[in-house]
Amino acid sequence: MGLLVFFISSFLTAISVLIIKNRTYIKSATVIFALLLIGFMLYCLVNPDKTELGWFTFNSSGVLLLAVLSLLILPVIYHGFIYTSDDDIKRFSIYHSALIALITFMAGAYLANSMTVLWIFVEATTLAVALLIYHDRTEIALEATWKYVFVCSTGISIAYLGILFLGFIYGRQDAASLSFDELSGLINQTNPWYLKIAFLFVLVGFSTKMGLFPMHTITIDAHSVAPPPVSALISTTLMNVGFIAIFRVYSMFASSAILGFMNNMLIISGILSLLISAGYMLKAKHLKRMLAYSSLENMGLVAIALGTGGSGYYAAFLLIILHSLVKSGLFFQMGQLSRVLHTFKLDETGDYMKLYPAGALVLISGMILILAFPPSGMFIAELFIFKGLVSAGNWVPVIVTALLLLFVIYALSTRILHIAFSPARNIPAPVTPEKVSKTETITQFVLFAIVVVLCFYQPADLVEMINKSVSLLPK
Amino acid sequence: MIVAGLLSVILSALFLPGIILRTKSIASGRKGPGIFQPYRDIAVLLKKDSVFSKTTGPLFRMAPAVSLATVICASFFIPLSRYGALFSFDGDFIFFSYILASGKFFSIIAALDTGSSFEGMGANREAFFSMLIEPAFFILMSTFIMATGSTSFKEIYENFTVTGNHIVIIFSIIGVLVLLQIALIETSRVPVDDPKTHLELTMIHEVMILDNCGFDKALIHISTYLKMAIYGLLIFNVTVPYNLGIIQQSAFLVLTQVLFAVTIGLVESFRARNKMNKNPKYILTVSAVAWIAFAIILIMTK
Amino acid sequence: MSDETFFISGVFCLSLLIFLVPGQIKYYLSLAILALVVVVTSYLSLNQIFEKTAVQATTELNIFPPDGLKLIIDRLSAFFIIVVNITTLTGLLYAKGYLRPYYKVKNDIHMSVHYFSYLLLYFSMLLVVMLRDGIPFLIFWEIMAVASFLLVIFDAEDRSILKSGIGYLVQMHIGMFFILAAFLIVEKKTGIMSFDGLKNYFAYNPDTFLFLLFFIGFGIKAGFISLHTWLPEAHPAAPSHVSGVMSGVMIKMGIYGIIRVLLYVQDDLLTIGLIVLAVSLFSGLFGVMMAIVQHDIKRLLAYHSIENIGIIGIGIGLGVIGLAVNNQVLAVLGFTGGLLHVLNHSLFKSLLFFSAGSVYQATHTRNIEQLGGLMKRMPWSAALFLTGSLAICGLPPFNGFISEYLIYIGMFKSLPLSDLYISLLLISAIIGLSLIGGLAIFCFTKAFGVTFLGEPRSAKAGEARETGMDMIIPQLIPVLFIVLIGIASTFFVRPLISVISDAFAIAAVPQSISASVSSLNAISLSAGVFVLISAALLFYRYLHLKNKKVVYGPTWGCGYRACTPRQQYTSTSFAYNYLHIAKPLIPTTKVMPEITEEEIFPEKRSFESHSEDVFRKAVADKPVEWMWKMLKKLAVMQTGRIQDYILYAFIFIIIALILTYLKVI
Amino acid sequence: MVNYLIVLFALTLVYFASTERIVNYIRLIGIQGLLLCGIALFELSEVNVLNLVLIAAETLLVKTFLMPYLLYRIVGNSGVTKVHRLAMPAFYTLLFSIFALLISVILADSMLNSFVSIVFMTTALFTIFVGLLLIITHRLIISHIIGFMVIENAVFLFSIAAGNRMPVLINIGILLDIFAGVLILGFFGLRLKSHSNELTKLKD
Repeated sequence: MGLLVFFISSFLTAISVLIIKNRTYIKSATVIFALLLIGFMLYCLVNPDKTELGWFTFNSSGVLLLAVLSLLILPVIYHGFIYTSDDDIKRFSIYHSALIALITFMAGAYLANSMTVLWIFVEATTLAVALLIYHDRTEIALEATWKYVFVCSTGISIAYLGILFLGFIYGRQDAASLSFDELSGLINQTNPWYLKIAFLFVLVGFSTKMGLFPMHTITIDAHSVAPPPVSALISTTLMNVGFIAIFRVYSMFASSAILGFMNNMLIISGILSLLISAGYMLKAKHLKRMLAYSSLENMGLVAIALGTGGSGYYAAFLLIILHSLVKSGLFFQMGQLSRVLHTFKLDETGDYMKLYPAGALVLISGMILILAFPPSGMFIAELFIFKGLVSAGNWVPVIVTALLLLFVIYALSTRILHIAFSPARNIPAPVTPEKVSKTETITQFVLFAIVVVLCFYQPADLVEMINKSVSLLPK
Repeated sequence: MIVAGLLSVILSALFLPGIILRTKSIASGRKGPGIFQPYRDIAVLLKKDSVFSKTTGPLFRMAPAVSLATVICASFFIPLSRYGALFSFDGDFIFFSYILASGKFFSIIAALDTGSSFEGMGANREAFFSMLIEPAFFILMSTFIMATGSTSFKEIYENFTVTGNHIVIIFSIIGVLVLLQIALIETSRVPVDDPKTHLELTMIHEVMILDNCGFDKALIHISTYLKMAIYGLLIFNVTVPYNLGIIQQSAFLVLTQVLFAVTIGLVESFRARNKMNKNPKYILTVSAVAWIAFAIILIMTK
Repeated sequence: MSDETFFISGVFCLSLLIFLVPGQIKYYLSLAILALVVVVTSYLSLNQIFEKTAVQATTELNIFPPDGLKLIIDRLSAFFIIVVNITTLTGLLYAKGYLRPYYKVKNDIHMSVHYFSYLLLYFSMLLVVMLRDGIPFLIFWEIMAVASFLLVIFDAEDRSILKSGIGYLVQMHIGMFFILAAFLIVEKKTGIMSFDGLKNYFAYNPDTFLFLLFFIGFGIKAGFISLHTWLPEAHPAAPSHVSGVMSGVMIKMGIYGIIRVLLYVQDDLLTIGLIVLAVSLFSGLFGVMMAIVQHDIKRLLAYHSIENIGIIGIGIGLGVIGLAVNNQVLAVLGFTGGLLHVLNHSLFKSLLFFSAGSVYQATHTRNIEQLGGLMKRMPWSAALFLTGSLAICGLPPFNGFISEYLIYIGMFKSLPLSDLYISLLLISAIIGLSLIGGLAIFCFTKAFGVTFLGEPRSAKAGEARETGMDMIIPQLIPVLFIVLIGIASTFFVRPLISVISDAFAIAAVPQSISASVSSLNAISLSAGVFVLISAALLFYRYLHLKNKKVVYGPTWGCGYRACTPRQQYTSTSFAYNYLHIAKPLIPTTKVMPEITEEEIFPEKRSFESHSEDVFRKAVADKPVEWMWKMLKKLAVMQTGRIQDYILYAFIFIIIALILTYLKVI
Repeated sequence: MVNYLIVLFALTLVYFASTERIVNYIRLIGIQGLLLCGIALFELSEVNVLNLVLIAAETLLVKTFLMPYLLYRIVGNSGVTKVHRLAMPAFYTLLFSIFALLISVILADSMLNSFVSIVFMTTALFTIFVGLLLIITHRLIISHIIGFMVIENAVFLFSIAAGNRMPVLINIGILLDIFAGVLILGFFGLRLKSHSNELTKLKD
């Protein structure tokens, strides 16, 4: 019942925001929608594993990612207001309606319990995000949107093929959709080669959304062009949608014979995305593209975590949650940085500590947290990944991942510290930095504080929720 | 009879420089001055006023006194064969060599304080060569320890004389040889450094004390003579036969010290100074000889 | 909430307050917090060493009781806590004067980040020493690296400091990976991820491989020879009070880790002892040989830390060999010498870095070729640097000699007792240690002489003024301890022997050890006598020269009237003849444009020579450059054309299908 | 009867690889829509009538008439007739499509599952690979859209195979057309020039 209310009210707000062209109304409607989402999330928390409207169950993995989304929604909206404050009313309303639509579709994707419903919501998010990426109406934004929509649709149709393969196994008349629990029962009689192809298509298809190796390229472009709050959403919650899709299929096939194949594929694509992100970070020249590559690197780590099994599953979820918090904090900071330095090009930026010290402090602490140095919980996640890899005894991924992580640390810290401390190399035109108030960094510090606390003290119910969502996977 | 070691050091310090001077002048056909001529020079120096360079600071004035103190302190550890030294404890030769090293440290800094390139050159050579000679002394001491099983000067020389078998003879010869070389290098005599040269570029120790005058120069001379006496006494302890009473031993002491002084004088008269870049090789040979001694004892006893 | 949890969380919130407090008050707040924690932890550790006589007794504190941090202080960690407390307190006291000129340049947040990370470094060092189980240990081990990284890049406006800081961070991370891998292997075999798990791991599995992993991990932090590449970069870059604390104390955490692992090693001790001894001998020799050719005073001191780590390693290696051939004398004396050198080195190295810092603040240059004649202008800093260099060379009246003496006497006493191979080991250690002593004297006479004595070689050195008293007085604390350990060494050595016997469970302290302890009294006596004699001589000299006429003139220049300060011996010339024999190990390149024949009036020429570190090039620079190039070549996927993006997916599917078809994946 | 239609469908795919004029592409897309409608009508016997009517309407109206009409309009106002000369010469694309047929035959045979007839499986896989090849080997955006439509037809063909038992899948297949529509509208709305190949500024 709660889900129906949520969908209808979000649909209405989206339409009303589009039609009523008055700024204060749109702002208040979006804020109300945010509170609605948080209320809905609490509703899901209250009654776990309840199936509503047939195709949606509140299982713990979905609700966990929904909790992350509801945690991020208020800062996204707040920074969205600041970013779009000087836009004309038409673009303002399109921006906010697309934002509401995107968030609802993501919530739907998290909670879907059948592959087809999940696929529909993923397709819907692509359309919603396309509008948001094109917000700036510049030539490059157009190119990025076109590429994003085109490659995402091709990717999703490949993913749909994988789903069709599942459909064939299913073969019974009455079931309206492929819900996971019935499917997993049937899985293990079919011949494994067939399942491998199905998983391969799903992995390649959804890698566009999750930003994993084969089709990660367009998410990089989307990040560097979209407005900061939107790229915060893309690089965190949208990638979680891709993760949840692959995770659903993975957990379905986990009991079948192809578990080894799936682990190897995930580790290979994880290591390849680490390799690509390390290579590009070493020669990155644009700050937001560098952050996008760091998301690619973290998603590679998540894939390796999923592929290691054992303590890796717990690490995958922990890494996903913490990465969403830290990366969105950093992207909010990009908004303020563009207003102070007016450019993202690395050799034109510098002396950030002198111009805007609070922002520089956010940048440095964000760097320390994203690179998984201990005060950040991601260190625990990486520790569990290595623990899984070592107990599984495959040493090659351990050495390769450690090596690539070192290069990533070197590249990211040189560039971010260059921006914070050393003077800019060549400033094309002396531009007066806009005075940004310190209060804007509060959201980022709150998010970073959560990540630091999670490093030392994991609350019992969070741990229990993660364990529940990985309970059906083999130990 | 604890003071015996110290007394013998002072006594030999009084005679050694004079005898060396006398042997050198006789070898070169001159009659040579009295035995106590060096000390008469010191007396003259003590009466003189002092001239200091503007660039030198308080350290330059303090260094000669401290280096003399180190040598005096080092002489407390030297035993007269069986009759004990003033201080003796396990590993006192470590304290002995490190206290001499701190004396060198102060003299080197004092040389650098004057700011003249000659003194800098002397300081550099002194530091470099004393660094190379350090291992030789320690290897020699470890051979004695392997032979006698105890780790302080007094006990080494007590047990040393007692064994009296053929091993002891080998070690006393090698000991004399190595200690003689170390003495020549430490007191900056001919093979490594020539006290009588006038060309600052070739000096090592002499050039470091160019700028000292009067009282300080006297202190430095006294400390060199004392250091020579210390090494003389070490050589004596190695060679003395074990069954002699106190009187025979003191006579034997006088004999060895005179012989030691004469050898230094003869070496200085008939041997030229090494070329400066040949010195490191020469000093390393001393350590090599000590190392051979250690190898022998190792094979014999183990 | 138990009082420990209340204390720790209270201290942490207080240190967070630094960000909100303006200007100079930040300093006083952090000083108050630091002093509070120093008092509490020193009380705990002192009572652990002296009162707790029961064997293997430990004080336990647990923070956030149910499953929070479990801190265990046994005698070994108590000793290291005291070492950490002394130097960090002096560092912060010294920082008051050193950081004053920075208040004008740096803004508020930058200063609070600096003070906060200083406190964070201090807390993490304490916790690293007290923690036993794996994950919290690794967390605080890395927080220590991050905090020291933030301190190193304090004046990050200069790009080279940023570069060496980041290089430092990456190498610390490599060290952490080694320790993590070692812990994970232990956890895989025994199920417990902590130091106690080591006990039953070593019982059933071969020890050397796992010890090697730990040794490399901790060795990178300690700075053993081929793992030292970060040390000569990070220390000169850091502000002096930080580099004093880092090289004085933070390096010792690596030594603490190695000793902690050694406690649990049961079999093939001999090979482990051999490895530790060989590596430390080589780091000692190579460290001091590299230190001699340095021009930058802080790089010289950094390389010298490698040498002293080598001496500590020699002590530990001998201790392990003693345990292996159960020669109690060698074991106890070796470990005690090593541990005492840990305390000594933290004292005189931080003293040297602080006085070098005051020289830097007065002259704004660290290149000793441009300094000289500072003794007359900065008498206090010169005196402090002199005491530091006397102590570091191990010369008698000071503490350096005591720890070297203990290591020496351990070796000499066990020479006659041990068999052929052990004696060969011992004699090589003796030769190595004596060479290190000689080289140290060579290096520090050069450093002190060229920097403080003679004429000032540049205008900067000419106008140097003595730093304020608030920088001199904190440096007197280490001087006090140096003299105290030098003179009254038994008060420090006896508790250390109890620390060792408690840690390594060597029950009966044999008679020959108590003999060498009594010889320590004799050493103090003779050191006192030496001081008395020199005082008497100086007094007599004063009396003697009182009524004599004193004339001042120029230094003797063989009659050459126009002597200039440039004719003085510089550090390159001082190390010139040494370089001839050290040529293979230290390649020096000379840059001197030679004069061609047709140049009748050759114009002004300059000569400069610099030597690089063979190990840095082999271990760090070459592999990193190769991988860097290879990675850059790989990054070609972002071509901007849509068809390429689809091509990657197509190829990925095809290859995956083929591989699965051939059963490869 | 269905097998003949599918073979015809495969034939149109081969022509895709061999032509160079965009007009032929558009005509082939129309024919494929028609064939799909035929296959759907013959294959889906058990599906209820309303669903069948919807599918027929969709394939006939949208795929055979609306989409080609829109594509003609785009080609008309942008004036591009031949495929960009830099695209891979037709000879090689033909070779690749033959190779793609070989792979899809081996793949379909190795899957040996009893749910889908072998003919459906091979042609569907063949269409996917040809669709991907169309996108990979051409530089023009218009040919990218056509490649995407071919993939969409392949997906539709697959869903027909599963249609008897799972009619829902077909309706979802149709959803994909919305994407194609969006792409084309995007084309019109944002005044993208079809011959523009300078969509390559965003690169590292």
